Amino acid sequence: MPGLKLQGLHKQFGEVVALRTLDLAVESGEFVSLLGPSGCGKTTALRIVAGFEHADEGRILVGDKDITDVPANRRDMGMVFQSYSLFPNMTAQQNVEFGLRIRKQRSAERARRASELLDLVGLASATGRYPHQLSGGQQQRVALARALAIEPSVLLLDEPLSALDAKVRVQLREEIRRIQTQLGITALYVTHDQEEALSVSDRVVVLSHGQIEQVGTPAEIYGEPQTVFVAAFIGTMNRIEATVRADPSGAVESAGHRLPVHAARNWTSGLHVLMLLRPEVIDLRPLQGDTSAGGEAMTGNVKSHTFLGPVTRVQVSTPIGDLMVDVPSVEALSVSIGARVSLTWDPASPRLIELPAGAENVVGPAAIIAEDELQPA
Amino acid sequence: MPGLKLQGLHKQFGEVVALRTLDLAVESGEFVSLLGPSGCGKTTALRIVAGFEHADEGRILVGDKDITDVPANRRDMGMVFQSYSLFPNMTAQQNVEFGLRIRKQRSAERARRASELLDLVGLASATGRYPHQLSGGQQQRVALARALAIEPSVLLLDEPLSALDAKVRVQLREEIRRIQTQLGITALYVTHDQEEALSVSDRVVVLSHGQIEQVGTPAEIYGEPQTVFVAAFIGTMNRIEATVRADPSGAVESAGHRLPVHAARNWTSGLHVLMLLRPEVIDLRPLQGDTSAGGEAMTGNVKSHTFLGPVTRVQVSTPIGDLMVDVPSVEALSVSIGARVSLTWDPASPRLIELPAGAENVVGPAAIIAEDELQPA
Amino acid sequence: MRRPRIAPWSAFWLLLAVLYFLIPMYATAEFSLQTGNGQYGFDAYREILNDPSFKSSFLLSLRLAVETVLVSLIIMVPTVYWVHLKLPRLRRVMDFIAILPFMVPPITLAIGLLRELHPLVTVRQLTWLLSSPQQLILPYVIIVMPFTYRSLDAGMRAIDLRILTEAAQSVGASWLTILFRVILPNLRSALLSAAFLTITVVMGEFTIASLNQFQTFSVYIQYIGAAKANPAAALSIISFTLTWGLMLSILIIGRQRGSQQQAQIGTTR
Amino acid sequence: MRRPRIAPWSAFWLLLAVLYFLIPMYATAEFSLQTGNGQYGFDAYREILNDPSFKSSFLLSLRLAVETVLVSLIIMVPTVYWVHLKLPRLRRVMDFIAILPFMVPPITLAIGLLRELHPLVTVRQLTWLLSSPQQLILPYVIIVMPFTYRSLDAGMRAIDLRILTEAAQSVGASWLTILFRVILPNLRSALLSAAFLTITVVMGEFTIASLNQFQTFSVYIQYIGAAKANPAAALSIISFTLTWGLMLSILIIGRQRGSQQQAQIGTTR
Repeated sequence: MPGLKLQGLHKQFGEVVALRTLDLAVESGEFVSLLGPSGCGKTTALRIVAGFEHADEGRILVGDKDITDVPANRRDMGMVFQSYSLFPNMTAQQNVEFGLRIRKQRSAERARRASELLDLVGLASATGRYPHQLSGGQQQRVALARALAIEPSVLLLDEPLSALDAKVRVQLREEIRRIQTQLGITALYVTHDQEEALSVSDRVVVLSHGQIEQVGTPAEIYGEPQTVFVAAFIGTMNRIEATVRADPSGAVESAGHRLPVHAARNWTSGLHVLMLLRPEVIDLRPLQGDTSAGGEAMTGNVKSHTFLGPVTRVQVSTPIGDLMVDVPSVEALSVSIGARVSLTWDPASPRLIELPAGAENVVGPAAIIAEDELQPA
Repeated sequence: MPGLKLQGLHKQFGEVVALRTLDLAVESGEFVSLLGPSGCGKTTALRIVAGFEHADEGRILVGDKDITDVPANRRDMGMVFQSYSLFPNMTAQQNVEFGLRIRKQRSAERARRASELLDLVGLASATGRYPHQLSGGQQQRVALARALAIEPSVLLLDEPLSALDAKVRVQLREEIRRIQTQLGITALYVTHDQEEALSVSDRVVVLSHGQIEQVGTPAEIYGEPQTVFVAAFIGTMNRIEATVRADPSGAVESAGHRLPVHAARNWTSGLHVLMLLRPEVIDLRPLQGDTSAGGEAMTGNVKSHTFLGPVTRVQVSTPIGDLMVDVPSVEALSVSIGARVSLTWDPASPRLIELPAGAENVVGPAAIIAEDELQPA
Repeated sequence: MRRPRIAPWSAFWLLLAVLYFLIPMYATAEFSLQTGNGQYGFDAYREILNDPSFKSSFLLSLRLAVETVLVSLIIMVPTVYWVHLKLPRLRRVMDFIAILPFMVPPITLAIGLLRELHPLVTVRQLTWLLSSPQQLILPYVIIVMPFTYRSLDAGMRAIDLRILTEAAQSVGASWLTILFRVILPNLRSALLSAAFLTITVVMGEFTIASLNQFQTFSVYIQYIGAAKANPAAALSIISFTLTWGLMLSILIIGRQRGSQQQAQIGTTR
Repeated sequence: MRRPRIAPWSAFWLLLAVLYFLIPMYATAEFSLQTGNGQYGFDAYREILNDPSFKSSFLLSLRLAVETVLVSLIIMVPTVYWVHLKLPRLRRVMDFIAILPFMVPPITLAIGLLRELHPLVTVRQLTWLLSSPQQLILPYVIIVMPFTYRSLDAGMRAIDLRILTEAAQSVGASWLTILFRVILPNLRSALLSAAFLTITVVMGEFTIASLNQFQTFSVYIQYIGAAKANPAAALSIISFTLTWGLMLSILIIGRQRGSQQQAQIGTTR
């Protein structure tokens, strides 16, 4: 299986820049996701790879072969679309066979291959059904089988799960990953759903405004966000504006409080930074009576609870701002609203990102509303 | 604020029974969610409450008032729809004022109220914009303001977030909850997304095939599922077929293994049951060398990892079947695929559900595919 | 390597279509200006514009057209709205009924024959109708039904009729309020296109009017066309110019709405 | 308390529409069977069916209709497909061009006049065309363009044209394969409706044919209508019956597809 290389892809629709010199190399057999909000250019990138759009500048290579100017129907890319894309006039089997028929394979050979693939996607029993007789999840399975039937060099998936119910979505994403691993096919997956991207990918590419924000394994993207955007977009993140303190053991200062952060050791004292802290790494303990917390803990009052199943998200108002803390749901029962609690964390957990001087509104809901407002652009 | 009562609602579309004698009482000021897969009848129930459909049988009461035969436009219910429902020919402000205009309020009064409500939903700056100039999230905010403007007795929400991006969805659901609490309005919320239902509701009603499976607080629904359906639908659940053992400390037997379960104390020995175990309550520990686990632990081999952000889901193949275990992502790095691990759990954690004699296929992927296949019905 | 937005060969189609209308137009215009002996002049136009039948027949057709628009919209708007809202299963039946009037020749003949069958019309009060040109409105409403129906149907498909109706109901609007304040404003371009098509069809309808011996504009054109060649060409140009204004206005209004809708569509990418 | 599926007053509209066609039909049929003196018989029918002009004019019109269908589909299908796929911005322009032919009276006159302007046609080879009835196909293709365009446009809107095309491309299909194996099979009912409308319009077209002095079916009907009252009524009934078969077939085929689509729509609830 060859790999896939995108070199300096640039694409503009009228005034709007959809992609800004995008470079990306997908290794042979690798599963890479393009992740970002609507309008970040992820779908445009995929469509350029598929040959449905033409980049204004840049090259696309499959293995060593430059396919930039090859028309879409000669690219040998399997594609699964966001909306249901089965041919309504053909049965599931005929849909899967369609690509083979174009390749002039013999009927028996085609039928064998189609049933093999429908088997692979768990739909051996649906060969004779028409698309309208299949559920959404089943249609996408058939679409996957159709894309795989032509033994594509690269598998492209454009939000294949976004039209499906949550439960089916989780199940199907696992199967897509299983099949991709089994066949060892190179895959490029587009999604706006970060959990989806993190759970199925070898590497995740976070895009914003047509540019790459960060490329890394799911654990890197989640654990070590490199930009303010990634920190805000991936998972839930407490973002605290702070200043690096001159402190050999590593610490920052926020709203007059000293916060121990190992990562601060390598930063210049006085630097304006954003301290990033995942809700699940904060330890929450109720304070008995009116004792104030000793040592390096933050104290605060519980503002609200949100039950999320395994964990309950507790919002605590502290001198350095509201902090989200994830507490196992069984323990959360003992923390009532208004209660005084202490918050501690391993000084090795927080990450720091340098803030440009004068940066504002990078923290808090305003930053998220800004994303929402980007949509109509 | 009055409460809402549904009494014996029954609705059939041709041959298909959408609702089967549904009874439900929503307390004044309560936030209740109807949760279930597509086709479970949740939207039909909401539309009957709104007056857009008529039940074949049954009554609807707001407070003490029977509104079963009141037309939709006299019911005083605010409704927020799944798809964008703003009037395209009116600005955000005119949309919000529309209901007040019908109530013949004076212009100044209307404008005051509209700006108050647009403020409440965080869109004070968008009053003069037309729907097509707003993002999806903003349109739903305006729709919420429009529904609230008429000071409805009950607020109905029909999957208001399903067309939005993940990030906006989380943010808006929290705001809906905040506004609902602030106004103390009775709310009925329809969704197919269990996380959404669990996180915003006072109580959740799980529906399947037009019937109530379980009603309870989010913690009850998540922690103590009463039926096989709820156990499969809400969150991720390990489901193990077992037989109750005669054991004073409580235990069941599966595939020849004794599994300690406190809940089994109250069950008749020999009963065929489904043991339910959440992935996050299982403790996973690598086994050093070839030592086998002592005492009451299960041993198995790691089959796969799925990175989910805060936790990594590890699939372990054991003698009693494949078990899902959620491990904090930092710890998961030390568990490689193929490694031998021991699994333990607090005997107080597992729940039991009695299985009807001869029940099959309630465990494993087959059960979930069946749900998927229900969709086109 | 920026590519042009419009592929060259689609511009070709556009050009072909325009040429296809412009060449006959040019030929007609050229012919209308001939005064014999290779000379050019406005004689033909003067002759037409001075003919009292021109003005009277044009005004009669225009009045019939406007009345037909009103009657057909009053009948069709609530019907199509109701079918869309409550009886989507009936849409196919409506599609069928809406093409019935295309079987015009036999049916119109039949309606023409109705005049011969006066005795069948037992309701005496109807006789005034049967002798006035207003009787044409009834067959005209039927003839334009396909256009009215299709315009309204397309317009209602483009907006989410059910959701808008229910949203208006939920805040307390009555049916009349919904129709006039929510539905009609969002059907503006569909209504305009229905009205416009109706006007052009009625202005051009010849068979029924001539069988019933009313001097409508098209009957007048036909008469001139058979009798006088150059004035007929001039008349072509005049009537073309008259309808053109209407055309442009609808296009401009339609485009305003169109750009709004495109902005909306743009957000889905 | 189960409610009936179809509201009574929508059945009223249906009834009204049917009555509106049935009463004239009945009156025409009744009249066609009169043989004078209050007697009834098939004399009128016999007279029509024995007239050789009936058969020749009907076959001429039918041939022209079928040829018009072929030419207009060959021109319009790729054009509309391309506009939908690649130039959605041009859709409004197409909508505009598609209503141009409704300005039929002046334009057709103009085309009729083209005959007077033979000298303008410098390409000698075209003269055979100008003297054969085939010359009617060109204006007919234009006249039916609105119907063809609207049918195809609606059909292509109903399927997700772009996704189907791209899905076919991604597995290696060429443009021809996509058109014939993916797009056309899913446009079956749109194609049928375009063909059907074209046939009925061409069968009924009178103005152009009569100005060019060809003896088409509608010209024959008009002639009979002016000359002989009872046979005209009989002819109405005959031509109505002839088109009816075609109508029903399209309705039945359309309904088959419709029920499939409804099944699909049903899943969205």
